[in-house]
Amino acid sequence: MTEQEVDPRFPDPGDTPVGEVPGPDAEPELPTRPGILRSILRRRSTVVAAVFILLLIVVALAAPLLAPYDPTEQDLLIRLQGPSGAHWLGTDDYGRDALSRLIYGSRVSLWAGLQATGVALILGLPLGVLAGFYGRWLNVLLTRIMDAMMSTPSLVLAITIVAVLGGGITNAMLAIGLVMTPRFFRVARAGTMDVRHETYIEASIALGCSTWRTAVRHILPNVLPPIVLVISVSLGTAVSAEASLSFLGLGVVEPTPSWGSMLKTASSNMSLAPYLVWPPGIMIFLTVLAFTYLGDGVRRALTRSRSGRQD
Amino acid sequence: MLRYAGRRLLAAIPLLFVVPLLVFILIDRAPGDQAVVLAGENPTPERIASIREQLGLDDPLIVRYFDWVVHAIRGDLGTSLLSDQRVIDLLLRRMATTMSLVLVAMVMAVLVGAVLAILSAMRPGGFFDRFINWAASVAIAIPAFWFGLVLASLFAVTYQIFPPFGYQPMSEGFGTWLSYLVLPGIALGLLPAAEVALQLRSALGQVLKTDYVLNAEAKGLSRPTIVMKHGLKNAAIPVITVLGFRVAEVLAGSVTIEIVYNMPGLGQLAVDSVQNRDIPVLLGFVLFSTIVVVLVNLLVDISYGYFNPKVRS
Amino acid sequence: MSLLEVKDVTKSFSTKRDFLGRRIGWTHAVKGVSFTLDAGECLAVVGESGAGKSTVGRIALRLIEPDSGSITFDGVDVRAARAQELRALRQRMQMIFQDPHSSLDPRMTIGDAVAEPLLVHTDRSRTERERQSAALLERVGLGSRYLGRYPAELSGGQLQRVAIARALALNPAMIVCDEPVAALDVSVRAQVLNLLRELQEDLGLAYLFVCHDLALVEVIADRVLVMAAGEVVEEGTVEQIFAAPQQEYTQRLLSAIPVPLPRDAMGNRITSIGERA
Amino acid sequence: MDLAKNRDVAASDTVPATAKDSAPEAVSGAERPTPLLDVRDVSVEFPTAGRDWVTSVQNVSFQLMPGESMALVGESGSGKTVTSLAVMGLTEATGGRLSSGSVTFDGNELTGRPAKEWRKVRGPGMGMIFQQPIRSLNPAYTVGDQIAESVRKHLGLSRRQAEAKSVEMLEMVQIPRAAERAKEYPHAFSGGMCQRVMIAMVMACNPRLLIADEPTTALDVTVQETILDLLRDVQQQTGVALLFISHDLAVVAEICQRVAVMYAGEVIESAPAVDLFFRPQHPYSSGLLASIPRPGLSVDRRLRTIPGGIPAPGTWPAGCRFAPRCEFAQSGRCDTTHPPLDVVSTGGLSRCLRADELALDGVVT
Repeated sequence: MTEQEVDPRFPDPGDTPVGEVPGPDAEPELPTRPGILRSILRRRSTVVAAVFILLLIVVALAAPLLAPYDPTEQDLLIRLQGPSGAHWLGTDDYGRDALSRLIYGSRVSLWAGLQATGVALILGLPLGVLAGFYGRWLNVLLTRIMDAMMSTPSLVLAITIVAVLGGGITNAMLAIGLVMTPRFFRVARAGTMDVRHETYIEASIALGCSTWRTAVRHILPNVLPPIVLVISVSLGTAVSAEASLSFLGLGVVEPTPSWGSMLKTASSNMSLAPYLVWPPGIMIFLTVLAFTYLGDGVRRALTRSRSGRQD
Repeated sequence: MLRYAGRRLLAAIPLLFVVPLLVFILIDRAPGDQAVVLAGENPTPERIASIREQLGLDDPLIVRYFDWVVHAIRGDLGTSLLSDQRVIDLLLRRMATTMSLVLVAMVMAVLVGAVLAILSAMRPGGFFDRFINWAASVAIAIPAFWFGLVLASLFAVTYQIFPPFGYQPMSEGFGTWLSYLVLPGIALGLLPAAEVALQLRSALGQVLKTDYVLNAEAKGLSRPTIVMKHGLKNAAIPVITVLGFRVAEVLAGSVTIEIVYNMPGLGQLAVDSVQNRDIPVLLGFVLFSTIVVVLVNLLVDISYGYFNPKVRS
Repeated sequence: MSLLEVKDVTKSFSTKRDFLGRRIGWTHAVKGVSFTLDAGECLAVVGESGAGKSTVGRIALRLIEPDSGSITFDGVDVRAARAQELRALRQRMQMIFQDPHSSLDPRMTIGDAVAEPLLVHTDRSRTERERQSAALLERVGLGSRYLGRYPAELSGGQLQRVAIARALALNPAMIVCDEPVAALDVSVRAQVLNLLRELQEDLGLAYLFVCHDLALVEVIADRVLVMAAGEVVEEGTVEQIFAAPQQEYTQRLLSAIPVPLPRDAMGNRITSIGERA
Repeated sequence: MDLAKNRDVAASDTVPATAKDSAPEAVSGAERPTPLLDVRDVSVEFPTAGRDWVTSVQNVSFQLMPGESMALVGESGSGKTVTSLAVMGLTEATGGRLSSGSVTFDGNELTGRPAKEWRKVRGPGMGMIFQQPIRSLNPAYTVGDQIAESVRKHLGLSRRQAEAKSVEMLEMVQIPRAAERAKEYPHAFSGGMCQRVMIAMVMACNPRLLIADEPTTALDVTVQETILDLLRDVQQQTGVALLFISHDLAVVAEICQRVAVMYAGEVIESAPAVDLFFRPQHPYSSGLLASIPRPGLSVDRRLRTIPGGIPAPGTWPAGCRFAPRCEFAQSGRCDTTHPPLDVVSTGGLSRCLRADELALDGVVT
């Protein structure tokens, strides 16, 4: 107590802080900081999305155990047969089992998403924080470069790279990752610049924190929630992009199954086997959607629990 | 204002040179002898030599690049390795198809997206607002080319409302032209439309919380006036920025849509050129894409001047 | 010798950039400002917005790099100090900011925030740091039960006390106070001002007190530096400035302070209740 | 009309304060002019992070006569701004809801009326200026446009007439080169100039009530002085009534005849300015007066303080809301009984149980 005159008639002035009348919510205990996981699991849409992604990963890993047929095994006697008890999703123009190809296709999609997003994250996040924190000419230079990269049609770049380096999914995904880098850069830079002007960053410099500590301890936690969202959206974009490339015949090499190449088959047999169009498309759609919802849920949870606010 | 536009144009021009340069570097770094790779299976030595000569593969990278630039500025983009036609002719012949498709898709995206966002913002948190928010975030997850396939199979194959495939130029009549573009346009425009709706709604949400909107309320202006006059002009800025970047993606998306609908556009040309390693055509396509992107971004920059008076001064 | 000696510092900023991002159109924020601050003394820097007073406070700590001029703190040339030396210097010169809600990291507990200077500058153990931050919080009139709280749970006045506790952690010789009470409510403002005053007397602190409100200055400052448009207009002791301001600008600032005396129908001030009849 | 309740609201300066509580019936409806603004028992709630609503203004009543100037004074969280927005019918627009009470303007009760009718009153009936003048102007339109917009809508002027009117209004608020400046955008104006533009914009529709929410708080002292002078001039020229919202009693003294002090969502004292400044009837008012720093008057260079802090909405104490901070509070009385806003010996209104027992310090002269 410094200058407060405590009226002895009042009960419990003992620890009454100067500057605040204790309200009903001013309990002396530490506020229970909701665990990140608990916080994430509070939203039903997030849980559903997470379960879907988990299942998808399990399916991808256990594809050989789950698939009823060899996805590349041709049987021209049963070409383009509709769904049946033996082939739940029917067969394609080489008589291959669509369900098995769908199951194996999840491997390509997830791996492609991971590669492209990984590249974009590893390049974009640090560069973004650097540009936002350091500012000046570095910021101008990096921003210019990233804007130019962002103006490059991603598929055009991927196509070019495939043209030059040959087919196969890895090169194409590196290209997609490169094109997605500016997204991470921009969000990281904007987040950094937002807090860069907050007084508490200046305060941390004023009390002698090293640049490294300021960046990692005070800036990065503020940049992460939006980055999580960008990661999830980018995973979706990459899955879509892989499908587009394989659809054009520029992605996976036949006969490797991928959702995109399955759609290619479907498109050339549209009048004979319209049922082939649905499963791969729906899988791409659900995967992209699940990534988005999961990312949004995690971002919300991070924003909530880290700031110590109840909301 | 003009000076401002000129400055922006000046700043954008380097992109036109840098992107092709990147392609040149990529080609240079590619494994194997380009000429052998490009000549395809069982090449004759003459064919290899002629490709080598045509691409100038014996010259150093920088010489080849400058050679290409000098020719490109004169409008000469070389000849296709596949068909021996001039690349510029190939591009020009197919440009109208692609541009029509992109135009229809973008116009639809902006109109539909903006209308939905404005209607949502009239009653924040209302049923329509929440529904549009949900629908748009779901729509974003739909892959465009698959959506195109589904639309084609439903409305062109099963119920033959629209012509299934191909393209007719505007000289065949506006209705005909449009009828070929409706389905691919919707397929290509769905994603940007959803994005415009979400972005503009969120930007409007921010703007409608500002003091000057409260002031507009205090002046007794009507809700539509507030949203349309005081909200829209300020909310448009972030949306237009995104739209500028989005054009590049729509252009890229047009490649798959053209394949789905079998439209004789640049996308098909590009895919053919890749499958046949027709480098001059590919370079032409890349240059064309870049020019479009640069022009669109220039438009975006100029429009800032209209929406944000601070930029002008 | 003075604790802090600022000599002829100048700093210009630019607001415009050309299309390559180069800065154009320079404006002077601070022009040829000199002053000294003795140990245990409070020097108020007053002026209106745009006077450059906040810039002066930050230049003193080299949070802003001046274009020219010299800064000496306790005999050490601050401008010549390298990053490592500067961090060491900053143990002895601290800062309190205007907006208490944004001067603390929202993701850090109050305890961690107060202990951060100890963590950065000393090798004390975790328990030792915790004990010390609890003591510091007590010192500024907050209980140790606030240790685990987050800034969002505290009021502006409480947060400003936390900021003061953090500034005190390393026993500084000088604290730059940048409008420390401007964002606080009237009834809380006086508490914080009195706390600052009391700490100064007990700990022999020197304050560089940046403030737009001349009325407050009389309560806290020993000397006053009046600034306008980046330059020092007048300097003097509190008594001189308030009793006999020399410059017209200072006089205007003083006369613009609203007086809490109501006016009658003619617009004349009423000075006692009797006058009303 | 319940005249006993009517007393709640200290009458304007013209009515001798002492005459009121003796015989309220003597002031008959015919002699007494209808108030321009009659705010009765207004309570406003805002949603919290959960689904609950928390009350931030409770049972606030006051009246304003035509041409009168009155201040609502309070610190953050006192509910003064929320009250002023409720008067403007902007509670919903700011996310809250009116949970009780009524607002009657010029004899017409507006509470519960459709938004359309409110919009007809806002502008020609009452206008408002805000704390952040720069942020209150739309950056995308010229200031002339923004003034013209109001008059075209409410006065039905043509585009050309509206333009002329906006220049005329800018001249009235003493902006030099008004015709040129009307064509400029808000970013070219300083804070003080923006506030002048705001005043011009509001006065362009000839409102009968001007609500000024902390109009000078964001401005420098020297600019504050000029804006206060301008407001006084405008009031003299047009006879507009002024509801002045402020945290600063010193500023209020410059411009208001009557003062209502708010604390924790309610009016705790209401009196003519002279009474409030020289013989406050609530310990909080007295404490606020004492914490105003004044050159040459601070004793031993210490400011008097009010201990403790302002309770946030939702955490208001049960008895007198000021009791935990009050040096005169009596336990068993002040902390259990929520005091009503009652007439006290000076004729003003106070929400202190001990008002008539205490001799509180007024402003030091």
